[in-house]
Amino acid sequence: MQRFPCPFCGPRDEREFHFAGEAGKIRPTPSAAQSDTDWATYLYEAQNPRGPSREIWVHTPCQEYFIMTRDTVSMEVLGTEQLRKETL
Amino acid sequence: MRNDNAKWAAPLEQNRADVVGKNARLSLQPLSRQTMLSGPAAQCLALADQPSASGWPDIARGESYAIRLRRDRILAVNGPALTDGWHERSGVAVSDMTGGYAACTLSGPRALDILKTGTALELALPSGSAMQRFHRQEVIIYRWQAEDTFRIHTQRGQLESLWGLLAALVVK
Amino acid sequence: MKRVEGLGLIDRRTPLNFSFDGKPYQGFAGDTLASALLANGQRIMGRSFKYHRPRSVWGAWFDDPNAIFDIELNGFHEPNCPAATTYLEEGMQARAVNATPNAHSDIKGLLDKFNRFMPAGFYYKTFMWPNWHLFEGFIRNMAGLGRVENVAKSGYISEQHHATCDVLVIGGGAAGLAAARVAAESGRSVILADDHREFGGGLFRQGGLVEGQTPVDWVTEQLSAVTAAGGLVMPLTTAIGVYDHNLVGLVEAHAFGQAPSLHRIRAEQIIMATGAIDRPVTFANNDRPGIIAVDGALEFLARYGVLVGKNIAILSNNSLATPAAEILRTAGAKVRLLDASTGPFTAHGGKSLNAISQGTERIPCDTILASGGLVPLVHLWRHAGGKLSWRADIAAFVPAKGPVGMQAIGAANGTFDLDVSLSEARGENLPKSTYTLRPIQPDLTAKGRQWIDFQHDVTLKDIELAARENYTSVEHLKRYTTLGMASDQGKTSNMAGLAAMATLQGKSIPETGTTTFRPPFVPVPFEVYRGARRGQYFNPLKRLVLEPELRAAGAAMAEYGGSLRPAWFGSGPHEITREAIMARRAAAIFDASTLGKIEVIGPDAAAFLNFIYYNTMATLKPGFIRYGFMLTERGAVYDDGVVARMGENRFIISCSSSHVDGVVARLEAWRQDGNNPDRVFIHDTTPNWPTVTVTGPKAREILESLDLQIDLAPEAFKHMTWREGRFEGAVARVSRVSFSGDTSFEISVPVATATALWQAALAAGKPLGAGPAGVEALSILRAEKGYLIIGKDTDGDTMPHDLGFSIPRQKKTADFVGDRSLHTENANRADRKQLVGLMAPPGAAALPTGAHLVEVTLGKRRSIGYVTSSYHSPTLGHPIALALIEGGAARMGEDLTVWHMGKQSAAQVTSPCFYDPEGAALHA
Amino acid sequence: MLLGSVVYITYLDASPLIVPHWQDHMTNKYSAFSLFRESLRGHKGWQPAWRSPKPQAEYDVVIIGGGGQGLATAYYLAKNNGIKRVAVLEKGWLGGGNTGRNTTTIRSNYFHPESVALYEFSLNLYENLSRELNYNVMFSQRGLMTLIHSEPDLEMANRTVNAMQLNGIDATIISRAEVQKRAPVLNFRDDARYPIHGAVWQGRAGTARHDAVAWGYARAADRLGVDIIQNCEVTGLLTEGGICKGVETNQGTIRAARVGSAVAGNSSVVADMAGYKLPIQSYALQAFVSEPLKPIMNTVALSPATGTYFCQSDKGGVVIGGALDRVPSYGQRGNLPMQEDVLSGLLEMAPALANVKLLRHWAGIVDVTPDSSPVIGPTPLPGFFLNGGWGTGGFKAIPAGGTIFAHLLATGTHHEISQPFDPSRFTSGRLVDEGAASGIAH
Repeated sequence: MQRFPCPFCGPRDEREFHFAGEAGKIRPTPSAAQSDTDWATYLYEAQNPRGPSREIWVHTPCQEYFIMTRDTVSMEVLGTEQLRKETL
Repeated sequence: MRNDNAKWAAPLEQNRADVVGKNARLSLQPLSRQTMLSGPAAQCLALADQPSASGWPDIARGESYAIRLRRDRILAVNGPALTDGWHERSGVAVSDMTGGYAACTLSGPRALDILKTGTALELALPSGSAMQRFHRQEVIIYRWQAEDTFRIHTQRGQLESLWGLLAALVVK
Repeated sequence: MKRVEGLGLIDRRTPLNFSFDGKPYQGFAGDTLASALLANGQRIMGRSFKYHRPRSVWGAWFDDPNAIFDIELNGFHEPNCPAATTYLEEGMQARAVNATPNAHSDIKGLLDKFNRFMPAGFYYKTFMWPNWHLFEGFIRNMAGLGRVENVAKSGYISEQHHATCDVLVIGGGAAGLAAARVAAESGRSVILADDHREFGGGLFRQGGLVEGQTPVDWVTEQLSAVTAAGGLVMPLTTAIGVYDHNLVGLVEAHAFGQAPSLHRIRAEQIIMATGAIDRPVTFANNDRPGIIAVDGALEFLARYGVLVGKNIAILSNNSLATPAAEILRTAGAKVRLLDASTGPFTAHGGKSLNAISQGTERIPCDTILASGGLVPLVHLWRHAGGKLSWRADIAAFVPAKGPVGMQAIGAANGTFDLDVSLSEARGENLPKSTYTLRPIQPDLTAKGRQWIDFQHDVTLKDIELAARENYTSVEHLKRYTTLGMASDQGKTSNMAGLAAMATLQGKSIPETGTTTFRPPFVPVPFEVYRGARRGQYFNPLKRLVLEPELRAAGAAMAEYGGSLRPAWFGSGPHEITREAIMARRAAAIFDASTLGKIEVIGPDAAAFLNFIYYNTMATLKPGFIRYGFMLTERGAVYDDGVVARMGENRFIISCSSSHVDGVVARLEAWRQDGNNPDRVFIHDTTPNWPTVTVTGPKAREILESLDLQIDLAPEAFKHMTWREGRFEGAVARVSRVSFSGDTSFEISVPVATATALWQAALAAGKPLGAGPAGVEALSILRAEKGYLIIGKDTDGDTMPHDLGFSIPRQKKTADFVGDRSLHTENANRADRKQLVGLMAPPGAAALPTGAHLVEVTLGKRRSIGYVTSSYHSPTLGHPIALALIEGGAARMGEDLTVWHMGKQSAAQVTSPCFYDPEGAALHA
Repeated sequence: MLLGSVVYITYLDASPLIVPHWQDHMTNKYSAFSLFRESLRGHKGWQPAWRSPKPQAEYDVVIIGGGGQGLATAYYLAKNNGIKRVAVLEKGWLGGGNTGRNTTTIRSNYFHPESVALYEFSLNLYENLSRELNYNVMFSQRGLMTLIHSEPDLEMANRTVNAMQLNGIDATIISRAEVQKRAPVLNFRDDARYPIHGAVWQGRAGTARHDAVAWGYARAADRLGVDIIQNCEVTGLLTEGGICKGVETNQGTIRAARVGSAVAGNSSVVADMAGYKLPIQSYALQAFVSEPLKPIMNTVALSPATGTYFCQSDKGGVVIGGALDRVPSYGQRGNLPMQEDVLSGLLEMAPALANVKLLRHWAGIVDVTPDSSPVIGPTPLPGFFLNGGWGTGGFKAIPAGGTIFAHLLATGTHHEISQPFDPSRFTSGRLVDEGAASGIAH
């Protein structure tokens, strides 16, 4: 059981978190103008790095989406960032 | 086609008796109003007329209080009556949840140990929100009035399974 | 073998009766089954896996691979219990596994005569003709250890706990006790766990005093100090694994028949003080009963007062042999010391030993104690990803670069002297170690079989064969010979096997490698991983507020999409037809509470929903309701539902019952990732608003008697609009939407009012011939109308234009989720599966749901689609069906062949709407 | 009786119907007779199963990854396509990736015709594989049942079984009584959380000895001249003029006319060397085995509701698998949450196993594509070809995957079976998504 840091709740057990995708992947707009290839790249291609990986996660109990950088081999958590721009 | 009336026992009465075990007691906790407020934290508190909101392991006090559910959401318990919908001036969204959550109270010296069978919560590990998972079930857990009195809210449809789990642990 | 007065931790005032292989014996409280049998002179305790060789215990604790019992006590049967770690209880009936009729005289022992035909991996070279499955049953019956009784174990429930601590000390020997005390007295929270009933680890067997005290007194003092400083002491508790982020699984044993508890401990620091075990010596006939580990024999003596032999030869390569000999002599044995590094040795005897020989010298003995040096138990270190390094001076792997927050001390760290170990545990300067060892390696030329893995019958010859055939990597060796894969997971065989392969290849042991250790450290019951997640609590169902009312009205409750809902009301499934007819002729009253009520609130709500939905939601006016699809980014339909606009900044999504959590999650993801989260909020208020739906020609009449304070006239309250009324003083939201095709009203009220509403609706409906109806009847009604259920009438590739909803795809200009995917090559295929209706010929039975439609080309049948919903329509008096069919929309009127489990029938493609296609009933 | 059986087995297996695939007078050929003969002379005559050659400077084809897929590809390249200058480069020990870590289920009960064509081809090859390779891979056609727990399950079972039958697969629906006859250890209580109504049954499905599949292919490929080079880690691709011309390894540069990647669990890493991205996310998949027990389960059972499946190995261990860990991972170890999910699922399926002991658990890294089907085909780097994305299903596809990848590497064009699995399907949107059709994808 890993322990991940929710930026709002603090450290919580892995089971409370969901992997929501790699970070930095922006939905291309306007979507209608995208080529088949660009759209497929957005939908399907993944960095899937071996080692440090920047990912979007959600802490399901408090529904906070955030960015977490982890090492996909050692499972070490290297840092978190808030997804939203400003803090309330 | 199956009839599962026997497999899933009928829900207990709303005025069900407390479950009492060694050093622990479980009771249903009626609440006259629960209100969900989402928006900037300070604005939510102002609208709910609350000085602060409790996370974990804060102790909520009094009959009317607020619980932090998310960065931008509180649950006002027995707070003022508010209109559902968007409150333009505060920038807060409001929904009545009086019936949406059911609550029970678990108290006694063994209460925390009972909770720790199903969650990794620790008094020494504070959390911004009171949202937890107990045996995989989404719940709100906070302390109320006393060190060893815990109020646990869950979506109403999950009360029976929460109650069943807790009751079995209390009488153990 | 005998008990020695005055020795051991057993309680001699409490004798316990038990049986082994049907014979009665007596032991004492505190005995293990193994020690009690030895004390009774019973040495043979089991048979090996492959050749059924007679075996006794090698070790006194978890390092014994030989003595494995099926045990029965008070009607509880447990397979595969190690005799050396099972504490004796009154009345236990134990049987050696895999022995017929018993361990002492096992008829399969004859197999040993044919061992030359069964070398390592022999099965890879034969049993190929005609095929393996023919031989498999025979092999399977020969293999396997214990027997499982096919009965559920009621009451066998593992308690689960979570805890954190500053320091978790694993192992309660001298080092662990000392470290725990230091940590606890420095104010840190400490948990100290040991798998024995008594703390002390190897202290008892070492004999002599510890810092001037008897071991028992010293241990007691340390434990008191730890407890006094607030530490938690857990006996009978094994650390089974170290998982990511310093989580340790501790399994706490209880009485026989009671499930062990699982403690998930998150520790800031883990101190591994797990000790070391003796490595066996590889020599001819070294598997004979009576050849025991030196430390095992000392444990039997110190903990249980059992002297394992009278005339003992110690075959050791290290400095611990001499003190061991002293202890055994003091206990009354005759002891002869032999240097294991000189070799080659041969053991003589069958079921009982009579000698050991070296060259021509034959030394009579009844017991051989062997040690090839101590092997630190580094399993947990490896679980955590720690590295190992080879220490040639002690010929062992020891913990090297460590995982963060983990430390090894004492024998587990290769520190075998008590004083050094204590200093290490306390962080003091280390005195000089006195432990010495002469390296040993197996003699490849020796005659006779030399055993490496005792349980799996792997011999030196097997390893030679593996090397000859180039299975030389450690993992290949292990897998090819099954070395180290027995129930002790190689604790005894691993080092001997590595040494053998190293010798064969002329390499050093570290060059040869080491295998990965995998959790659990010792085998633990599956139950340990289950705990509360069982029966009804394995995915519990959501329950309805109205469930008591529904049951009172005769509901048969059943599972639908994660909720317990009424299937029908009355005496059986035949009521479904009655309910459907009632709904069409008068009215039906449903509990529709599980339909989603997801509020989307805020100034950006309209734009947000316009982006989320396939259909245009921005133009929806307050008071109105719109049907829409939510797509995945791949363009597939994820949910359908209706959206009601409550006001300028507030919408309520009524999605499918089983999709509420999923829809909320999707909305929240898009809200926070890509939108301004201060301008739109998602509130799932589904459980706050129970819903009663009244549908049918008499629906309006029923609502009128509920006094909802709403103008219900058809022109005032149209289909796809909603109104807010009151019911018994509370808010009542009434939506005019329909899933049946008739005039319908969904009335949502607060929880406290729901029961009264339900009762009032039933009371108002009764004189009109209306009554309650369940999910099954509603399913028929909606199919008659051609209304689809996502996931049933669609699959993971269905797009909205396959369902006849093409306009947004063609016309909607604003971006929405899944938009671009509706224009790929796949989305434009002419042969996409489209939803249509099917009619069977007059008089035919309803088509089976899941039947396929086929076309035949060149004599080969090809599926072109399948039936997704099928019922006998009570309204129409004939069967109806919905189906997804390739190019279905263009096939109207076409006759198709239906195929189901080899049988063919006919059907004709129709519109999916069988009932009221003009919508007169819907809008009435 | 015992001894009689041994002799009987020996007699059967010595049957002259076995035709050797190569002419050799050494004890290269495995048979009951050669085993018997070697037994009389101390097993001294057995030849190495494969050589340990030093890499040559250049090959026609270099395959990265010495697992089942890579070794089978090399074997079929030599046997079917006549290309014998082939090297398989394995960074560790051959068969040490997912081939040696999976739960060994082999089945072809798929929904889409494209999947059926692939997996049924594979199953057919498995049925003759021991004799083809002259190595007993212990393919045991003990059947596989996917449990039906409810009426909606039954409707979905109808849909899938009809599709399978139309595609020529031996799938049927069996009754609850039939399930109980075949697997009495399952939970037949009426109040079970997931009661058993019946099952989808494929009788030809089964299990095989995973290591033996790797070793059998390795030995057979080696006999055909393939160089299998262990402890040889590829560190980069050699490109000249934008074309792949070989690989850089810790044992030096190895040139090749074509390079194929068959590195389950590392596909994205190797693709990264070639400078492009894959539609793949890597996860740990755990497996579990109990202590050996006398036979209690003679088939494979899968419960879509609990997410767990299990069978019993020939040695007697209950072998259990379930869903992927939820955290993307390259760490070949499992984690507690999924252990709890899978094992609690097992005990819902078979409550009698509650006090059976877990012996060990482990994990492999699986490369999962968006539609859970493999990606096979040329890549943006000319000369470099991909066989990956098998997710949890690579083992059962080894013979077919090897055949079609060999065809691709030999000809540069798709085998008709692999065409639908070309990576271009993600652009066209023509995914081959079995997700809805099979409970847990293997």
